[in-house]
Amino acid sequence: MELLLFTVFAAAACGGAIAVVLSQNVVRMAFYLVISLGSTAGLFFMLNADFVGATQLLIYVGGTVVLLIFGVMLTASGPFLTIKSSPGDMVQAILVGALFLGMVVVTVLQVDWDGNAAKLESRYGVSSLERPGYNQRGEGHTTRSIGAALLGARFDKDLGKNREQPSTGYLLPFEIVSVHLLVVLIGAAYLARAKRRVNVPSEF
Amino acid sequence: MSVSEILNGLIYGDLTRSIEVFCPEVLLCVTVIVLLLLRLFSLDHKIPPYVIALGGSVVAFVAVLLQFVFFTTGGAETNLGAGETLFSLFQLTEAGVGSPGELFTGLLMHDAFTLFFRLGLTFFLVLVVALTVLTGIPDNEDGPDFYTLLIGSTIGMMVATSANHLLMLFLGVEMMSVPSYVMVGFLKGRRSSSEAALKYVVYGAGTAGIMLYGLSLIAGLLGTAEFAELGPRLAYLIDGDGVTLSNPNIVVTLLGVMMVLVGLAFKLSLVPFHFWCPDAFEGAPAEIGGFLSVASKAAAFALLVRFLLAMTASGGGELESLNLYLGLALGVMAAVTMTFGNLAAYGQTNVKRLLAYSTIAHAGYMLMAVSAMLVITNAAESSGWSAAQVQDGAARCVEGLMYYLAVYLFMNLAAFAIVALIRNETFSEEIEDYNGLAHHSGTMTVLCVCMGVAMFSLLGMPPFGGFFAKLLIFASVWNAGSIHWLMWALVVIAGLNTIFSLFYYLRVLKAMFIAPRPEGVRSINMSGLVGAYVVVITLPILLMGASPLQNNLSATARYVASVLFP
Amino acid sequence: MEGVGINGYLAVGAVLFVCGVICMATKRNGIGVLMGVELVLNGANVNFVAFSKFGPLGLDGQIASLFVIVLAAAEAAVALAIVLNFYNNHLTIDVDRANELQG
Amino acid sequence: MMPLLATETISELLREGIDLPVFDFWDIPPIGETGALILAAIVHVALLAGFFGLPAFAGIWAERKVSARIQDRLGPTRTGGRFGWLQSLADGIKLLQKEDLWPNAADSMLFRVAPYVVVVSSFAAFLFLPFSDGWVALSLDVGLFLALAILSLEVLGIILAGYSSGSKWSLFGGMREAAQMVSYEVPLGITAVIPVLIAGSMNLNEIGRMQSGWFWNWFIFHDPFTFLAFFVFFTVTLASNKRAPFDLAEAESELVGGFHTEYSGFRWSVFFLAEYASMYFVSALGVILFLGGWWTGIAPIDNFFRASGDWRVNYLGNVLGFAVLLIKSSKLVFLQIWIRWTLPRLRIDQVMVTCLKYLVPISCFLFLGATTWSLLAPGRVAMGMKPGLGARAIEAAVETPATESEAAIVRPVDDAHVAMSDDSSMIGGAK
Repeated sequence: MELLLFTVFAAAACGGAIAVVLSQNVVRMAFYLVISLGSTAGLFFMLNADFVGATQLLIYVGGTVVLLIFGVMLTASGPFLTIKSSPGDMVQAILVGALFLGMVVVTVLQVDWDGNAAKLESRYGVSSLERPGYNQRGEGHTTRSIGAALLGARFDKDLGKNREQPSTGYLLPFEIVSVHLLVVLIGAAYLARAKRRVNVPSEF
Repeated sequence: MSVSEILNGLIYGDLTRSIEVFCPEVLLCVTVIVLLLLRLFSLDHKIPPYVIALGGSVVAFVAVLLQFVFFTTGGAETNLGAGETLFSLFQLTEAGVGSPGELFTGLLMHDAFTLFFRLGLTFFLVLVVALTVLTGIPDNEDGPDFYTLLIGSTIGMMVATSANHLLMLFLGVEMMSVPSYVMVGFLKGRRSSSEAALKYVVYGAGTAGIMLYGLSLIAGLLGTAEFAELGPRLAYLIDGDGVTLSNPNIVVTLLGVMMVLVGLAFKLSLVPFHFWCPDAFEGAPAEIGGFLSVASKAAAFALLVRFLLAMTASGGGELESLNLYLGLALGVMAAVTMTFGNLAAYGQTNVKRLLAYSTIAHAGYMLMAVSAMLVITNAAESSGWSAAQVQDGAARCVEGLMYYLAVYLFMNLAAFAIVALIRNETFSEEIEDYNGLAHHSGTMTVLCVCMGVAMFSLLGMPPFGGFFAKLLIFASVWNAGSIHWLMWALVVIAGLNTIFSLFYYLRVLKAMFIAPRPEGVRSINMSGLVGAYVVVITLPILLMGASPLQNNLSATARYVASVLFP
Repeated sequence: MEGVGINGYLAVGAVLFVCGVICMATKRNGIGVLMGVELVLNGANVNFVAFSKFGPLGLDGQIASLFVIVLAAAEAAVALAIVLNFYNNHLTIDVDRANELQG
Repeated sequence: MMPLLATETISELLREGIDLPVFDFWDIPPIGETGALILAAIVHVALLAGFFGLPAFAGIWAERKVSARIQDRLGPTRTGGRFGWLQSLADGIKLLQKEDLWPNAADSMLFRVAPYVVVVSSFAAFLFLPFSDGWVALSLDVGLFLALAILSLEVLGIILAGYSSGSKWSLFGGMREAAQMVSYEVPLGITAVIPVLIAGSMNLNEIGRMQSGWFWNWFIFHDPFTFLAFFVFFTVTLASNKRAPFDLAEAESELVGGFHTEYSGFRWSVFFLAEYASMYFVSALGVILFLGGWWTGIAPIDNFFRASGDWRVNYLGNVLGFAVLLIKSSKLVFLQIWIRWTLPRLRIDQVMVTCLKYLVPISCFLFLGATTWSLLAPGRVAMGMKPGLGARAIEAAVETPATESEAAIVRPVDDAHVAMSDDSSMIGGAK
C-alpha cells in the first residue's frame, strides 16, 4: 500500500518536473509544476508531515503558482507565450543534467543513511518524531509540536529529559520572517505599482 | 524538564537575554514600521521619510556601539560617566550583553565577532542613508519604500552575521538578498535598471536554491542544524574511516559544502558566480552598488567564516585533510577571482562597472584569508605547528579579513558615493566624462582628491588603510605557506594582481586630474555639505593607514578574531 | 506492508532538484526560470522532510521546510514583480534579451 | 459506546477488525490493514460522490426557483411534477448529450483538463468535512487548514480554463478570478482561524464537538468578535465561490460568460457541479466553525442520543446530526442564492477594494479582538461558553505537577474527550 502510494506520488512528482523542463509553453509548464508540487505534498503526507503538506498545498500550489500564472497572463501575450530554447541548448543541458543527476543520486544513495542515523542516535539521542505518546492517534499529527516549536518551546524534545538548556526553538525565525515578508511585500508592491503620477491629484 | 520548567526557562532565561542583545535589530524593525505608518497616516509630507530612517539607524548604531563597548570593556566595571547612563538606558546587563553565548535557544551567536560585524553594518547603514539624503535617490514619495528595503536588507545581514544554525544561514541569506533584488531595480522606469534586477534575481534565486539543497544534505547527514554540533558530529560519523573519497559520507559532505559555497560565492561574487555583479552594479544606482558591494559582502564573509569553522571544527584531528582540501580549493578560487576581476576591469569605460570588477577582485583578496585560515587550522599534526601557533595563525587570518573589511567599507563607499555625487551633477558615469573634473573649483576638487585617496587605498598604496589591510592578509597567507606551498603561490599571484590593478585605478584618476577640462562644460557648484560628507568617509581610510590609531584598530580586530579560536 | 526507505524519497528530491537546475539553465522565459527555482527548493524540501522522518533530524526538518516554503513565496513575489517590471520596460520576458548591459 | 460509525473514520473502524456479523455469515476472512484502507476509501468515495452530486442538483433547482420567486416568476414547473423537481436532472441529461467541442485557438490539453482540476479539488475538500460527530473521511489535526488549501486549488482550474480557452473574455475572467481569489484567501484564512483559536484545534471534528450543548455554546455567540467574524466569513466565502455580487469571473453582461465562455456540454456542466458543491461546502464549513455544526442547539436532545449506551441510539443521533447540518447549511446556501439575485454586481476594482481595504483590516481586527478576549477572559464564560481547549490545556500544565502536566500537553485532545463525556462540565459551562 505504502509502496503503491509512493510510486504514484513519486512518479507524478518526477514526471511533472521533467515535463516542466521539456515543455515549451509557459502555461503548460505551470500546470505541470502544479502536478509536481501537489504530488510532493502527497509525499509529505506519507512522511507524516501533514502540516507541511497542507502548507505546501495552500502556499505553494494555491499561492505561489497562482502568482506565477498571474504573471504569465500579464506578460505572455501571443508571441512570447512559447519562447523556445534552442534544441542544441536543450540537448546539451539535458546531457549535463543527466550526468549531474547521476552524480547526485549515486552520491546520495551510496550513503548508509539508516546506519548513520543509528550511529548518531546511539550517541545523541533518539529523533523526536519517534517518541511515543506525543503524536496523538497514530502518526502524522505534528501540528501541535510544530506550533509549540514555532513559539520556541520544544515539548517534543525537552519534556521529561534532563537538559540544561532548552532545545532549539524557532521563535526568532517565526517572528523575523514576518518582518521579512513585510519588507518584501513593500518591495514587490513598489515595483509592480504604476509609475508615479506627475502631478499629485488631490483626491484619489 | 516539565512543561513549566521549559516555559520558565524560555521566558525568563533565554528570551530576556536574547531580546536584550537583539535590541538593535528590533529597533530597525520598529523604524520600518514607523516609516510605513507614516505613509499610512499621510504624514510623509510633513516629516520626510529620511529623517525617520536616519534617526532609526543612528539609534540602532548607538545601541550596537554600546553593546560593543560594554562587551569589550567588561561593562559594569568601566567608569565612562555618560556611558553608564546610556548602558542603563538600553538596559545592558552582565548576564545579557556582557556574556557571550547562544541566543534564541541556539539560533544566533552572540560574541565579539558578531558584534564587530553588526557594528560595522549599522554604521554603514547610517552612512548610506546619509548618502541617499545627499543624492536624493528616493524622493519623498518613494522614500518609505526605499528605506524599508534598505533597512530590511540590513536586518537580514545582521541576522546572517550572527547565524548559528543552518536555517538561520539560509534565512539570513534570503533576508539580505531579496530586498536587494528590488533595490537594484529601484529605478523602475529605466531599462538598464530592470535588466540588472532581472539578472540579479534570476541568478540569486537559483544559487539560493542550490545552497538550500546543500544545506538539506548536510543537515540530514549530521542530523542537526546547529553550527556547534556540525563539526563534532561529522568527525564522529567518519570516525576512523579517514577522509577519503571512497567514503560516501565524505562525498555527501563535500557535495553539501560545495553547494552551500555556491550560494555564498554568489553573494561574494567569486568567479564562476560573478556574472551578475557588473551588470547589477551598472544598472543599479551607485548608492545601491556601494551598499551591496560592502554590506552584503561583509555579511557573506562572516557567514562563510562561521560556516566553514563550524563544519571543520572537530575538536580532534579527524577532519584535517578535509580542511586542507577545502582551503586549497578556496585558495585557487581566490586566485582566479582576483585575476579575473583585475583583468576584466581594464576594458571598462563605465566607472560603476569598473568598480564592480574591482569589488570582484577585492573579494578574491579577502577570500585568501579564509582559505589560509582553513589551511592553518589543519596544521596541528602534519606540519608540526603547536596548538598555540595554529590558533595564532588562524586568528591572524581572520584579523586580516576583518581589518580589510573595515577599510574596504570606507574606501569602497567613498568611491561609490563620489560616483553618485558626480552623477548628480554631470549625469554621466562614463570615465571620459570625468575628464578634468579636478579643475573645477570648490567642492568638486575635494571630491576628486577624496576619490584619489579611495582609489589609492583600493590599490593598496602604502600610506593608506588599504595597504595595511592587504599587508595583514598577505602576511597571514604567507605564514600559511609553510604548510602548503600553494599559499606562497597565492601571495605571489595576489602581489602581481595588485600591480595589474594599478593601471585601471589610475585611469580614472588620470581622467580626473590630468586630462584637460573639455571645452564648454558648465561649471559645477556643489554644496559644502557634500564635501563634508565625503571628507568624513574618506578620513577613516587615512586613520586606518599610517596613523597612531592603526595599532589600536588592528588590536581590536585581533581581539575580535581571537574569539573564534578559543 | 512493504516500507519505502529513505532512499526513494531522496531520489525524488534529487530528480526535482536536477530538473529545476536544468530548467533554470535552459529556459529563456523569465517565469520559466522562476519555476525552475521552485522545483529546486522543492527538491530540498523533500530531503528535509524525508530526513525528518528517517533520520535523526526530527521535527527540525519539517520546520525548516515550512520556512523554506514561506521564503520561496516571498522570493517568487519579488521575482515576479521584477519580471513584470522588465516586461514593462522591454516588452518581453525573454531572459536572453537582457543583454544591454555588457562589457 | 459501540464503535460503529462513531469512531473517527471508517478505516479505523475496519482496521480495528471488529467482527461484523456478515463476516461470519459468509465466512469472509478478516480484513487486513491494506484491505481495510482500500475498502474504507471505496466506501468514502462512494458516499461522498453521492453527496457531492446531491447539493449540486438541489442547488441548481433551488437557484432557479428562488431566482424566479425573487423576480416574480414561477421558475421550472413541468419536469417531474408541479415544482419542476427533476429540472436539474433534465438539464444534466441534455448537457451530457451535447457535442464536446473546443475552439481552435484553445490549448486543447489544458482546455480539457481544467474542468477536472476544478471538480476534483472541490470534491476533495469534502474529505475533511464531518457530516456528523465522527462521520468524516479524514480526521486530521490539520483538517481545516487542508480543506482551505484544497479548496484554493479550485481557482487554479478556473485560471487554466480561462487562459487555455484562447478567448479574451475567458482570459479576462481568469485574470479577475486569479486576482480575486488570491486576495480573498487572506480574510478567509484569518476569519477561519478565529474559531480555531477558541477551540485550540484545527480538527473540524473537534471544533464541532466543542460547540455541543445549548446553542449559546456555538462559536458565533462566543464573544462579539466571533459574532462579527461569522458575517465576514460568510461574505468572503461568497467571493471565494465567485458568487454574486463577487462573480466577476463570469460576469455575463461584460464577459459573455467569463472563464467558461468557450465551454459546452459535459465540461461546462462540471464547472457548475463544482460550483454548487463548493457553495455547499463553504456553507457547511461556516456551520461547523460558527453555527454549532451538527448539534441541534438544544442540549437535552443531543444529550439523549449521546448519553445512551445503545449504539443504535447513537447512530440515530448521528443521523439527526447529519440532518441538522444539512438543514443549517442549506439555509446558508439559500442565503447565498438570495443575495445573488438581490444585489447588483460590483466592479472589479470595488471587489478588490472591498477585500484589501475593508475585509482584511476588519478580519485582522476581529482576530486581534478574539485573541484579546480569550486572553483577558481565559476561563470565563461569555454567554454560557466553556473555556477553550487550548486555555484549559495550558492551565492544567501550569497548575499541576510535572508528570500530569506532561500528560495534559501531550494528549490534550484525549483529555478533552474525557471532559466531553462528562456532561456536567459540558453543559454547565466553566467549572
